[in-house]
Amino acid sequence: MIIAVKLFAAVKQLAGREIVEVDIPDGGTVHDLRAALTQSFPDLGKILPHTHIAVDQQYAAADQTLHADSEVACIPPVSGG
Amino acid sequence: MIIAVKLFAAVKQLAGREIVEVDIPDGGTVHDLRAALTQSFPDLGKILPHTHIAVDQQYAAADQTLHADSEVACIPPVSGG
Amino acid sequence: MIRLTEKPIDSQQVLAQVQSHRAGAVVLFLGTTREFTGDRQTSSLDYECYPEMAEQKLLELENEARTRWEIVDCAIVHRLGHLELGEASVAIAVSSAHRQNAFEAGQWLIDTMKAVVPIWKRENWSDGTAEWVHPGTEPSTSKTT
Amino acid sequence: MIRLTEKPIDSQQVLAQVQSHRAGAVVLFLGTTREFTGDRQTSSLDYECYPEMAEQKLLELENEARTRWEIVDCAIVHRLGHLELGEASVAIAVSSAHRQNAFEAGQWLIDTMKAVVPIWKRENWSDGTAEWVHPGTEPSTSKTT
Repeated sequence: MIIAVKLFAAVKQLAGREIVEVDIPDGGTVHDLRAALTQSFPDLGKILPHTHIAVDQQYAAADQTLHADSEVACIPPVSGG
Repeated sequence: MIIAVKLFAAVKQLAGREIVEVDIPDGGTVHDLRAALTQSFPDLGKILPHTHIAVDQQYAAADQTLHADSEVACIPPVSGG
Repeated sequence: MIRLTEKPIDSQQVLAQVQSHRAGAVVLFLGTTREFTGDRQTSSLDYECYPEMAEQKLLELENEARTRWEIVDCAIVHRLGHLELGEASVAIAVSSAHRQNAFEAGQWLIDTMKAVVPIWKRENWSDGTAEWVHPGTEPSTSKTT
Repeated sequence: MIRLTEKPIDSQQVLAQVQSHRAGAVVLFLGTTREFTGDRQTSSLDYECYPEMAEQKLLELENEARTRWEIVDCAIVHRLGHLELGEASVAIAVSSAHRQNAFEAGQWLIDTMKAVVPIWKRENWSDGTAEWVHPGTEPSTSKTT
């Protein structure tokens, strides 16, 4: 299934866009999504290990299952305040 | 020597005035002043043990010596803020 | 900056006093007139002070805060006289490069101020009585003047 | 009350939001744009966020603060977009009957917000470079757009 991933800040800057799409197996997990991101977007290689993945606006664990309609975002270390 | 003592809040209210005068021996201390206040103003008897004496705008220890020109105040427990 | 004033405290002005391009954090504390203390209802407050000593003590507190914490600036304003419900009796603002110092200094300033600065509060209760507040002593309630 | 806004933060309004006759204490925290970080000089900042999740997280923080401390009211406002030096990026106000709760909740809110809410700061340095701030990662400086 195709998952759209929202990007922010340096991640968005490195990727050159606000959303990227990756293809993972149906029933795939956050772990699978990370692997697909790393493979498809080598420019993000250095920062990806520092990011969290949010699913439906909550930080997600590696074993969380994704669905075609999941809202997915890549969250680099935050610096608000 | 005559020492004028500034009073505040409940102490002033109990004494019915802003300043009282007490007579203590030349070279007398804060301790002597307390004794004189207690004796001369029985209305203050209950609150005096809770008060501090300030001399020249600083909290004073019991053995501090007073002078005729010392600025003396009786400071009940504070409640600013 | 320290100030004793009979006029309402302008918290915006107190904040402006400490803001700086060197500061990344500002902490403002406001003490406001609370309506209920347990079951008792306050209708208003009066504050009085020993002015020369209160100013002296507030200056000492400001100086000690500047010694103990890395702060950029500090302002302490205490209101005197008659206060209605909701009005601020005290405003303390501290600015610092990093927020921990502003929080710690602000909390220390209000805690220490309440312990040592010769300022007194009179509660004017809604039942028509009034009493000077002297923590640790028995209340001396009297009819409001 | 939580709010994300592109407009300058009106700290007076944030204070008014939490003031109450039930409160004896108000603590306001302002995060302001600092000019120097070590030797490096900032000329301005830009903030961006993941809006839906940032609002969600801020609401969770407000609710958790209300659970953990006895507070009367709470307001969190974060600025987005372009900020000049000295402008406030965040304002957090907490009111409570007794001051300890307002101080603790205020400090916890800013500490936790900085750790978990998806908002990011870009430093626009005075040398013309800019970089997104991602604590724990190597800086990715680039020419300002």
